[in-house]
Amino acid sequence: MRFGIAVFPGTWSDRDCAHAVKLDGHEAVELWHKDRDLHGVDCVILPGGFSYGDYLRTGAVARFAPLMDSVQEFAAGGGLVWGICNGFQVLCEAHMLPGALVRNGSLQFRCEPSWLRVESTDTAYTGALRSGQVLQIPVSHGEGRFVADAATLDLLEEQRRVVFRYVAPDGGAVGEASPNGSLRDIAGIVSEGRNVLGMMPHPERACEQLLGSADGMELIRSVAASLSRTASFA
Amino acid sequence: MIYAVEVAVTLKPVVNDPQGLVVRDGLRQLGFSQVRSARVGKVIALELEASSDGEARAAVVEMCEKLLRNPVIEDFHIESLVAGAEVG
Amino acid sequence: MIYAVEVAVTLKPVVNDPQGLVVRDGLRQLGFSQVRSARVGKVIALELEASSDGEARAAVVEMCEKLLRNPVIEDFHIESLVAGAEVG
Amino acid sequence: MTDTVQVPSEKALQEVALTGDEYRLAVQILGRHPNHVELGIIGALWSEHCGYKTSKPLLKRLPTTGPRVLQGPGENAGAVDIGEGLAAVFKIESHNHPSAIEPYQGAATGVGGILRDVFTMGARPVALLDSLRFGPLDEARQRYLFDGVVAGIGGYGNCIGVPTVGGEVYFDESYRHNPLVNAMCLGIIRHEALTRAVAAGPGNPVLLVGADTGRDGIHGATFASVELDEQSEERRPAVQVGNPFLEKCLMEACLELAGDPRIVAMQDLGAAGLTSSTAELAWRGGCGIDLDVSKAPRRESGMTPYEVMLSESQERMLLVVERGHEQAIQEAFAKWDLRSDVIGTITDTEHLVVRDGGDVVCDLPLRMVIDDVPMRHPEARRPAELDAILARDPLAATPPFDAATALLRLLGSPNIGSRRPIFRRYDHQVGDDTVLAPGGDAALLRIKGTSLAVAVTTDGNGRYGRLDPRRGAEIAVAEAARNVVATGAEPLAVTNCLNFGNPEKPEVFWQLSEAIDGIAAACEALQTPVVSGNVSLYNDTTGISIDPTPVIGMVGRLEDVERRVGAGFAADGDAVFLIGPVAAELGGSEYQRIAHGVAEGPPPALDLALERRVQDAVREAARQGLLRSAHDCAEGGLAVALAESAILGGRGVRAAVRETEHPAGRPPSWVAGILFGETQSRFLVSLEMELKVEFRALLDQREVSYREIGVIGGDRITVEGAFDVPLDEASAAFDAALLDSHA
Ligand SMILES: Nc1ncnc2c1ncn2[C@@H]1O[C@H](COP(=O)(O)OP(=O)(O)O)[C@@H](O)[C@H]1O
Ligand SMILES: [Mg+2]
Repeated sequence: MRFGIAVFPGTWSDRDCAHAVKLDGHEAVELWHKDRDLHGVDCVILPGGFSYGDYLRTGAVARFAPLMDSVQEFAAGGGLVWGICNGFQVLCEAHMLPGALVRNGSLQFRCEPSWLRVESTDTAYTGALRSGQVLQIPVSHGEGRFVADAATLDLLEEQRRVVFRYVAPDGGAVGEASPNGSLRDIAGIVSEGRNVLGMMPHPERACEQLLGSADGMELIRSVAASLSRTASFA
Repeated sequence: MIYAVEVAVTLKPVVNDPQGLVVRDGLRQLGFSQVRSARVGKVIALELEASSDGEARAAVVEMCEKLLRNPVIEDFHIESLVAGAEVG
Repeated sequence: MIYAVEVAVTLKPVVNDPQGLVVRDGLRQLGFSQVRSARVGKVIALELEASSDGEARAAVVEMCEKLLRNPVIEDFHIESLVAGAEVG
Repeated sequence: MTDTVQVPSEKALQEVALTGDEYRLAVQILGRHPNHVELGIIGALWSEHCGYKTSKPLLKRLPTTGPRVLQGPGENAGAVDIGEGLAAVFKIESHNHPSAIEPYQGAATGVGGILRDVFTMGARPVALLDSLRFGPLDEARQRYLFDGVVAGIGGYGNCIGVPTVGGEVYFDESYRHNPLVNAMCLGIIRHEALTRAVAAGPGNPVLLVGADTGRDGIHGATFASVELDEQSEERRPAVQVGNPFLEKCLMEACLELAGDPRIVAMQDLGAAGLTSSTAELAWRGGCGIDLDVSKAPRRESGMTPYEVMLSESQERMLLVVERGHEQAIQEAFAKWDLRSDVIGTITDTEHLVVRDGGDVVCDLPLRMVIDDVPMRHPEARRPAELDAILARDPLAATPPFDAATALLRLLGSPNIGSRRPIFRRYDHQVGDDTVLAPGGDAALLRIKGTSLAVAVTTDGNGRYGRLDPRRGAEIAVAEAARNVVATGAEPLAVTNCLNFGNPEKPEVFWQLSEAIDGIAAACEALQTPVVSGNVSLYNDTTGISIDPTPVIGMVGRLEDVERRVGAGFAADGDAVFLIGPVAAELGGSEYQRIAHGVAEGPPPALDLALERRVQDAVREAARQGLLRSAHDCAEGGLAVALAESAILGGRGVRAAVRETEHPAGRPPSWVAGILFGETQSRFLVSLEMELKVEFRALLDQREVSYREIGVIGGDRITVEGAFDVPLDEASAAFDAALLDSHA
């Protein structure tokens, strides 16, 4: 599979994402923010970082990059667009996903393990996972508190578009231990078409036991599996 | 002309503002018990060229709609707009 | 009375403002070529009790001196001060 | 003749931190009076900060060579060979004075500065560490400084995407008016891509890249070379706001160019801005340089040549480029939306010539401003009161509380308790290499595509230094090495940051001299040469000096990352061994501070030969895969090391130490001394029962003393006859130590 990895000024998990997908035998293609060419990739990753320093608002400026026009088209055509951390923030700013990501409730940056319960396996990113499965994947952000109005939140729940929720290691409610105070403990959501995923935690940091967890690799495998399925139908 | 414009971008009342709470409590701890509430937003000071107040105002509103505020969580209002020196 | 006060806390003019640079360039990229400069500061909206404009103003100035602004790099000015409802 | 020279006013000289004699010397060398711009430049380059005029003679005593050293002191950072054609590039630097005035920006720009030192060498920064000192946290201002500094370090490091994997923090009265903020950066590079800051080729253009130049930190260099006083308030414009986003772009652009033959030299702009960067770059290559300040882009209008030359605006780099290729290089920077301007050319005149458009505003011989820095040789005097302090017997005091209480107090001490409230605010993982994260001993980073890993740590203990600066410095080196060895890695080399008071005081100069001798002795013994460092003097406020605080940053190499060892107990039923001596030494210990509020009596003894044997034995045991955990004994001694390994591993332990069992006839603090004394050259390790025989044989053969002291398991931390505390109670105390301190 070919994973396209966007690079905006200030992006920093591009190299980690490339490393992770290569570990699973895939190709990583850099997508420079000034280009519109997606080089025929199967899945676009908008990686973590501080695009444009996250000045003004996280993701606010990156959203206008020429590359994002192509990414929007790609998504409109059903292409897989995977926003991680800053990438999630960009997707919300671009209105490709609802809601917004604001300053952590603690007002502090948080880099620590987080535990995610898989809420929906009906996406290309979670197809190979069990619903209710708990993944250990680290967070690293200062502005990851997901907010949206009640109607939007209800709609997300109703359409089963909440893909990951922060939980305690045992799968119970996370409560005070939430890394950011997200409404309804939301850690990741998908678009209505279920092809655009935004998540704050960093799966690319959890692809090797050497680094403490390999749970993130399950997501990459899911994507690869679903892509080969669609390919075989095509 | 060069206009100096200040626009305030603030969190919508429904979005809770932990930073504001910290400021409020900090002030109360310092003895400012008269403080009822505090909310923290951004103020953006712009210098731009425009030929009239109306043109300057319209431009700034458009900037807010396009970039300066996120309509999902933020409101904005123009704090001040003053015409300065001719363009040199 | 309850006063609603908005105070802007901004970087001193001589201080480097990285955020402002990104905002300026971002606006220009969006076609707002008329933008000469942009600087980003904080605006703090306070609700406080006071019996007169003077008292409210004095209190807010003191709050700025004590907590709200960092005198090393920031200035402040009161954007607006309005008397609201009686204290209920 | 010279004494008849007309000297400018006190004030004029003070502004450039020169003495009347130094001014006369300048006139003598020049054969004329320097003009305003030249005087500013001389003042900056002859300052302690740039010219090391007090410390240079002492620094010559440090060992700086070794088989693995690729670059010793004198460049932007040091470099050592770590195998596979790779080099570790690293340096530590202080930002104490700026952080005292504006903690967030002071710390942030400190991180920005040390990062530039490393990527200027062409190396990709892979790790940051921060070594911090503050006054006691019960004072609101100290909490403000602590929180601001931690936020600033995270603010810069997190944004630029270099993990902050380690550091240290201590709180002591000595730093109440002079907090210390030292930042270390480690980079990795292929040997052949190492880039030097040595100008060459007269006629080659000089490029200034990055941020516009503003009136930032003018006289920052001289500012760092004088005591803080009330007037520091007026110097506040010296505070700068860093731009990690711009630096990220600058870093990526420079790394894309590293090793490019069209790049002759790279040099970052740090203290004294254009002045020191241009002068040092040219002089290292025996060249001259001719620049036109009117070509430097400005952030503010009306800046004078003086201001442009002395501005310390951040996020700027200087490059010397092969003539004819400047345009291609400028395009490489434009890709990252970075501005670059040709501001001058390399010459063969050995002069620093500065023009402002048409007119020459400065023409100084480089030898004068760099080699002819007037050295200061202050008098050194051992503090008179020291003998009395050292003569006191720490064991004579009657313990105010029992051992269990002491243990919990120590675990809850801000100087010992969990640093998680700090390092969870730092991205310590980005890069996907952090194998041993902060919270144990040294951090360990794997190197992708190899089996290698690098260990990195910082250490220093001002209280030992107060009692004995030489031994304090030796211990700092030894402990840093111990932290590296505890991961299984081999200590390779050292960077150091010398934080001291005003060297014009004989006692302070004595401390500095002693400490440097201590570092030299320990680095010799452990064969870890010093490859880079930084000196921060004048950490005095209204006459009070900080404790002598040499901070050692050490880098080690682990051949096989699979052989790494963690600090936490790994499995129930494993045997726990103490390796190294057992003694009752409480002088300068954290226990002494908590129990009696003093630091007196001799600091722990250190036998460097023994230290070496112990470290080699532990490393060999790790290499053979015998160890399941290893932790050095540091602050809080044996008992705290035991508790830390238990807490980190989430497992109880039951141990016995016979010296604690029959205290009859011993001095009152004997048991406390055995349990909490900070005796050096010790590790606490655990291993599978089946491996004990093999392990003992290894230690016997290496003539290292050891003893089996207990077994892992249960939910209590027990030393028979001394204390027996529930694991969760100990964890709670440990975790809470820094929690309610805002950080
Ligand atoms: N200021 C800090 N920033 C980041 N990590 C820190 C800091 N202070 C301590 N640490 C980490 O916490 C752990 C314990 O620190 P410390 O008690 O100084 O260890 P040691 O005594 O073994 O040197 C180490 O991993 C260290 O890197
Ligand atoms: Mg240690």
